[in-house]
Amino acid sequence: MENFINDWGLTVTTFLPMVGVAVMLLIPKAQEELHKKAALATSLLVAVMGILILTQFDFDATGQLQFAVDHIWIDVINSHYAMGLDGMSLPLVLLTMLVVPLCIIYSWNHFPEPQNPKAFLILILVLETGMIGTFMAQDLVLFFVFFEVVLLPMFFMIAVWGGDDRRYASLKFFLYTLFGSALMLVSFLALYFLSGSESFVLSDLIAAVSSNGISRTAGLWIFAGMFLGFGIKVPMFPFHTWLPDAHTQAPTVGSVILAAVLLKLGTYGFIRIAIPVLPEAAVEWAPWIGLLAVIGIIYGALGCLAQTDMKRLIAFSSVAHMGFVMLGISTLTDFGINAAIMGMVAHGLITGMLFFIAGSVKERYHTLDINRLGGLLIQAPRMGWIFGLCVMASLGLPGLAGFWGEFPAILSAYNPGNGLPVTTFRVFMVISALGTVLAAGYLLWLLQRAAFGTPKDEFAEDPSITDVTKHEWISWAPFLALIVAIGIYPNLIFRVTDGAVDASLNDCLQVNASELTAEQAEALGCASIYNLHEDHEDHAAGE
Amino acid sequence: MSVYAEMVGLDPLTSGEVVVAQNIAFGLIAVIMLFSALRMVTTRNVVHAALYLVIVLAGSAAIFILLGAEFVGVTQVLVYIGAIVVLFLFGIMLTRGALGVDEEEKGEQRLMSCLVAGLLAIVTAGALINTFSDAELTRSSPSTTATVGDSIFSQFIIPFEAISVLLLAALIGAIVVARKD
Amino acid sequence: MVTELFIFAESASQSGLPLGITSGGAWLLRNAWLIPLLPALSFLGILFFGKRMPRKGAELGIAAVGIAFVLAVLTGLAWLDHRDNYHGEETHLAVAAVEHHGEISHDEHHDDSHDEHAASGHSESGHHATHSSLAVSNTVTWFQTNGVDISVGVLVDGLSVMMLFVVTLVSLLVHIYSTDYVGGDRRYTHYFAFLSLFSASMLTLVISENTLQLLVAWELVGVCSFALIGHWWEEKPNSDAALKAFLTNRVGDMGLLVGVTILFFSVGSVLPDTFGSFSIAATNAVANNGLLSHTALLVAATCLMAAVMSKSGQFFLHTWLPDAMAGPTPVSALIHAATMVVAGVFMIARLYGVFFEGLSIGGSSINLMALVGGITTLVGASLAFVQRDIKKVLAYSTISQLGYMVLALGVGAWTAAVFHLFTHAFFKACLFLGSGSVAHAVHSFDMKSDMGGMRKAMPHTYRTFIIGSIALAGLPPLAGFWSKDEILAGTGGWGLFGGTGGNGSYTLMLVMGMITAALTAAYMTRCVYLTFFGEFRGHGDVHESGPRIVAPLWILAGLAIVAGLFNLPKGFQLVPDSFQERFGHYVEPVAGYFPTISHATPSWSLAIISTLVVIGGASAAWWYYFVKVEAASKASGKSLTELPNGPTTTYPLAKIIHNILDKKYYLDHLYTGIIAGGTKGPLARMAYRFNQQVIDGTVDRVGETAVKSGQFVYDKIDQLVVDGAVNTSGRLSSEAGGELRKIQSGKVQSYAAILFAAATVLAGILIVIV
Amino acid sequence: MYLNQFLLLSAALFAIGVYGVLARRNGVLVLMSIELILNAVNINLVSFAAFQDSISGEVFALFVIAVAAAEVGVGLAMILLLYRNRRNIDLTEIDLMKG
Repeated sequence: MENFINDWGLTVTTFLPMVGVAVMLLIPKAQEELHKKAALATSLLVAVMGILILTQFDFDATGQLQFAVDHIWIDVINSHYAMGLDGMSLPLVLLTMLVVPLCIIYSWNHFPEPQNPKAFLILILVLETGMIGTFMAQDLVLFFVFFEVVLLPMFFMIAVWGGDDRRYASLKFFLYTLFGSALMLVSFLALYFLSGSESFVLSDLIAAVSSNGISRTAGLWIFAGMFLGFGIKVPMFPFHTWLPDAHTQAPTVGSVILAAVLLKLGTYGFIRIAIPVLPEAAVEWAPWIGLLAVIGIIYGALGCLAQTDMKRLIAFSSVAHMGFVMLGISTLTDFGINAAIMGMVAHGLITGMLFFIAGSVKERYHTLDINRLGGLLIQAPRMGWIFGLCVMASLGLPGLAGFWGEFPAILSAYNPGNGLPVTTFRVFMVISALGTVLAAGYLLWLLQRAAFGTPKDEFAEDPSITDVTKHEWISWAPFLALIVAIGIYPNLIFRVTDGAVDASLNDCLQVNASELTAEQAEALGCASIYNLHEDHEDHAAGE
Repeated sequence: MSVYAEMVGLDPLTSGEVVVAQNIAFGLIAVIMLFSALRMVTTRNVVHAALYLVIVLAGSAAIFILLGAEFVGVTQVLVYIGAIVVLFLFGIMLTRGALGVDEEEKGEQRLMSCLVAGLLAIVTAGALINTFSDAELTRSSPSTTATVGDSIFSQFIIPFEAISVLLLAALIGAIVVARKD
Repeated sequence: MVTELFIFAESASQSGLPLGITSGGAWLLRNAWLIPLLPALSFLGILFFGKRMPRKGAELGIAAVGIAFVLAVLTGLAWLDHRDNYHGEETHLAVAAVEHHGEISHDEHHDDSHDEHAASGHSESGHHATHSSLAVSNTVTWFQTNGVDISVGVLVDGLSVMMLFVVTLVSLLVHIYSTDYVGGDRRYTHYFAFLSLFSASMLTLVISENTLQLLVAWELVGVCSFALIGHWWEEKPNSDAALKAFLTNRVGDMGLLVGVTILFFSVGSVLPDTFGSFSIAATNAVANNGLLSHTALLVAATCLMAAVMSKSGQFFLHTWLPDAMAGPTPVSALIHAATMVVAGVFMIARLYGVFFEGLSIGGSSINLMALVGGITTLVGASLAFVQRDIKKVLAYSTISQLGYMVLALGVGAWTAAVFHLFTHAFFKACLFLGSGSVAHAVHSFDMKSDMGGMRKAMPHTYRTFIIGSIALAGLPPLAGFWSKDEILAGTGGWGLFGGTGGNGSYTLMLVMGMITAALTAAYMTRCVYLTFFGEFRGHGDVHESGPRIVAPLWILAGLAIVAGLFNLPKGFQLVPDSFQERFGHYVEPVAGYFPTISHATPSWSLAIISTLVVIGGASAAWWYYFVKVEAASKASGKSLTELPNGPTTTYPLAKIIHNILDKKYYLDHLYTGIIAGGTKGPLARMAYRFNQQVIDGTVDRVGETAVKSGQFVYDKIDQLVVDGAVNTSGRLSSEAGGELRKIQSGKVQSYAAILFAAATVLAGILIVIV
Repeated sequence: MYLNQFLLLSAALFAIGVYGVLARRNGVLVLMSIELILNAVNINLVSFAAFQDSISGEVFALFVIAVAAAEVGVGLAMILLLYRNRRNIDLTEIDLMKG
């Protein structure tokens, strides 16, 4: 068993959903129950695989790739089938494995129009393969393939099962992401050719870049390409406009998967690929990433304040929250990136949960217009309290998961990584702290309008408005439990990620900026970062 | 121009004259090919276009021989000029009158196509000039039909089989599609 | 370019910074975390099983808080013993001086065993000289990131033990009181669940070992406050008030986030092998020893002050507190009078090293904290005059008293401030619960229209309310007198008969304190008159409340009488030495994490003068209400609210001049027209208007502006510019060939053209990059 | 001889072929242009074969010729079908894929 998991675990986990898809293709469309069971069984099997992997995972070596497989895949371009799992990807993989079966359970009895569970569930399973594969891939070509695999099912999910304006939204989503990934691919190729790497495997590329070097200009351009590719997915201001439309139009389950996992592909790309491979370009770009992140935080919050649609509001809040994640990443510190991963998991759980609730509210009230809602706590008290809990978690209340993504990110911005302008980041810190106030503002406002007060007349006597149903309980309970558990004991995540983040960060970024001397910088091979730091010295000296 | 070189008993690599001769030949063939190709895509008469195509194809057969790939050159003549162009002519005959002799090209479409093709040419040319600006052809000897045959039936046997199946499938497909019923 | 002291803990027994804490001590002290754990468990219990319990979960909450109270008392006793008799090993902090941009010089200095300890910033000492006043600290790792252990644990010293006692006691009494007061409420169970959660959070806050834990608990009490203020969320004003409270607090929390962050990294910069530390003891010790730059401390202290201003209702972030009275009265007593609102004061007291150094409390004659406290205390007291709502009177009074505490901390009178916190908790809780008792009987909080003459119908409430009022006003020998007097002495501004010493001469603060003392006495007199004297103006039959309400009132009233005796001033000749300054002895730390402050000496002259001031204020109000208004009311045969010359009438200048000529008693005018009327009329009104319109208005305006700018950003920028740019680019590209649809013309050739063009462009980009 | 002269010739033919594919409305002509493109590819393949002194390029050229033949067969069949059905082989009129 142990050997099996070691050698085949990741491959089986990744492609198990495809096996499920194959089985479902053979089942006639009319047998809906069977389809649901097959899809659920598949996703649960994947989750079981995840648990088996978890039991075999060596938590003392989170910094190393475990269960790694590395076979030659496409010989001509030196691309490998390289998969591996470390502390950075483990939380996100597990999150994916959790979200998918719960989504299937949630949609059990209410598939969005035009029904057709077979196609819908097949898309979800294909999505799962893509998402898990992206988090596990260690080869850039493989990563790109999985990254793109995710795109199509989501496009169809929005375009077929979406709301009234689904064509526009799905096309926007598709074009935006495709544009980004095209640039990303070009960057990958350029990186491969310019670094003279032996293969597309990540570790080879990192080694090649650090030993052969790469010209500053080329590094900047390549990073810019990746930045666009990942940044659109995140989404960072100003590439975020696809998000509110996609979220608003997508079916509930689509929104949940989009928020919980898909957005993380972008941030994951930053910490897995862009920063480790090109640390020096990252240092030069980081202030700009930080700036966009902070703008995103404030801008997302302001956008939220202007919304009247609940789902759109939650979508805008994603922009703000992912801003915190990106702020953490842009500090290029172990601390900040840990915070970012925590933020990703927390945002996945919390915003996913909020979209679930929005979906359930829509199902009961047939509207998400905040002005028409009200008194949810009276008509569906349990749902109201769950909503309240999620709102609190989302605004970063300590003791719930959201706080551990926000606060450490703010904290890390006080002392950004080596070579970054300290004063600038401290300004970012203060502004992002302001963002927490605004977050409380729009979220509580939403809570007040939707949950407090008394129900509006049009819904007061509506018998279809019921409290949380059994399927909803089953699919929500794990989310809620995790939100609380991570909030109380954040080490659940930090313990896993810390080693991996430490290992992935270039040594140059690890040393305290103010303590690096020219000789040390030379010895570590990071003279350029040191020089950058020298430029910023004036700022730092003022502190 | 290995056939020529062998005929006159010269070593193609050492003889400066041969190289000069080859270059002159290449220049002539290239000019003719480019002119014919341009005419082919611009002429209004479809039959003329097909004939221009014949010239281009023949030119490229000559280029192949110039490059020492005799078998490919011969195959080119046999298959393209012998079979494909005839097929085209039949096609033209059968569909004649659909657009008449002429077709009115839309200026807008032509402009766009020009832009794309021009851009493509510039990018490709730029890349080529950048990359292979001083690569010389140093073929030691022309390839023989025997080596080509060996290679096809040993190293490339599977692609060969695949091509065979493809041809069969295309044959049947063409019949199915074009059948009258 | 700061080169700090070079202190290396090569062998920890020899050097390092003494922190004043120990990991030893009595079991109860080391395990004080059990106290917050109990209400936390009861929160879960009530949440999941409360509705199925016979008493709807109230019994679980009371049991948990009751046991917690017993534990707190036992812990307190253990501390008394520990404080005098414990001689254990003191923890030392290894500090490395880091030269800015210098080499990481400590690398070669330590051996492996030290590294292990240094990772957490501490190193256990060997046999260092024992100290007799060591706080007990016990921590476990919470999480680690970047090799830094973030711990969670307890820091038990006199301050936290005192807070444990106060919180558990008031919480227990409020629990009992609530079973009657909110009995039959539709969210009875939720109410008790949140009371439990609040107790747990507040208790966690007071034993916090580090600033992060403090921050977590700080926000949690905030959210409990939010939930309890909005307890009756069906009515919009209630949920509005809850929102306002939460948001105002969030503004302050921003300061807390930033302040904690600054301290974390500042402390980290002087510790070897780690880049940050949240530890409160370490932060204070490092600050006390001058290892941190003054700028960093000043900025951190200022940021933290913002948090204090919001949480503890200091001017100008205080406006949420009166609104918060929308919650149930017991909640107001527990959260918005006795415990949560003093969290800010507690935090200052906890991180006093930072504030003392950062704001230069020891040296200057005026500083931010003292000024904020002073203004708040005046603003609160003056506003309390014009309220009709009895709870709002008490709310403004709370603001004023909190200002008193902050003022005291600002002038360096640490013990006095903490002692005032202690006494205030009892008498203010007593007053709030008393007002709740009255309101429970008349179903209203409006003093003018629904109360009056309640002393006959509600004798117990009346007596306890009077006791609480006297204690609040600060008349000897009740609790408020002693603590207030200490604060006034602590300002050091008293120059007669040798003065009082202290940390500087804060004369301005003394004056502010004096004025507030007079005002406090006056508005409480008004409040007592309107509530308990005169004719009953409400409706229905009024009865005394039940035993579950009266018993807590008497307990608190009893404490309001005797609490002051815990800290009789030094040199108070009427009692033996061993009874003097007991509170200060046990509560004030004498340890590495506490700054060296100079103590004021009590002054008989000051005490007498301040008492006279209080009596003056009280009698002025007494004269106006009990004599003037009463007579006028009797003469006209009308009730108080209908009097033409009622307390709500303003007194413009012309009218006053006319009155001086017309009326015979100059004193009359002095009291009514100028002192009472002037304060109560234009001045208070102006202050209130300022409060309501300028400050509150600003808050509203800011909110409105935020929404408007949000609207603007969304409509104009997001939808038009950013989104528009995207849409326009699509439109532009299509306009070359017609419309956007034309790209999807279905024509193979256009598709092919796009394909080729795209491939070419991408190839071109690739070529250019490579 | 330089490698580039062949490659450039091939590139030019390729571009001309692309122009033909994009600009011409006659289906047969489009097919012929595609042949041009394939031919350019062949020249490329054979040139590299000569450059690297390997046989693979030539073999591939042969394969391409075979595929081209198949493609023309099917393509012409489709055009005939179109012609029969619509009496017209103007590709610009065929927009069944219009979105």
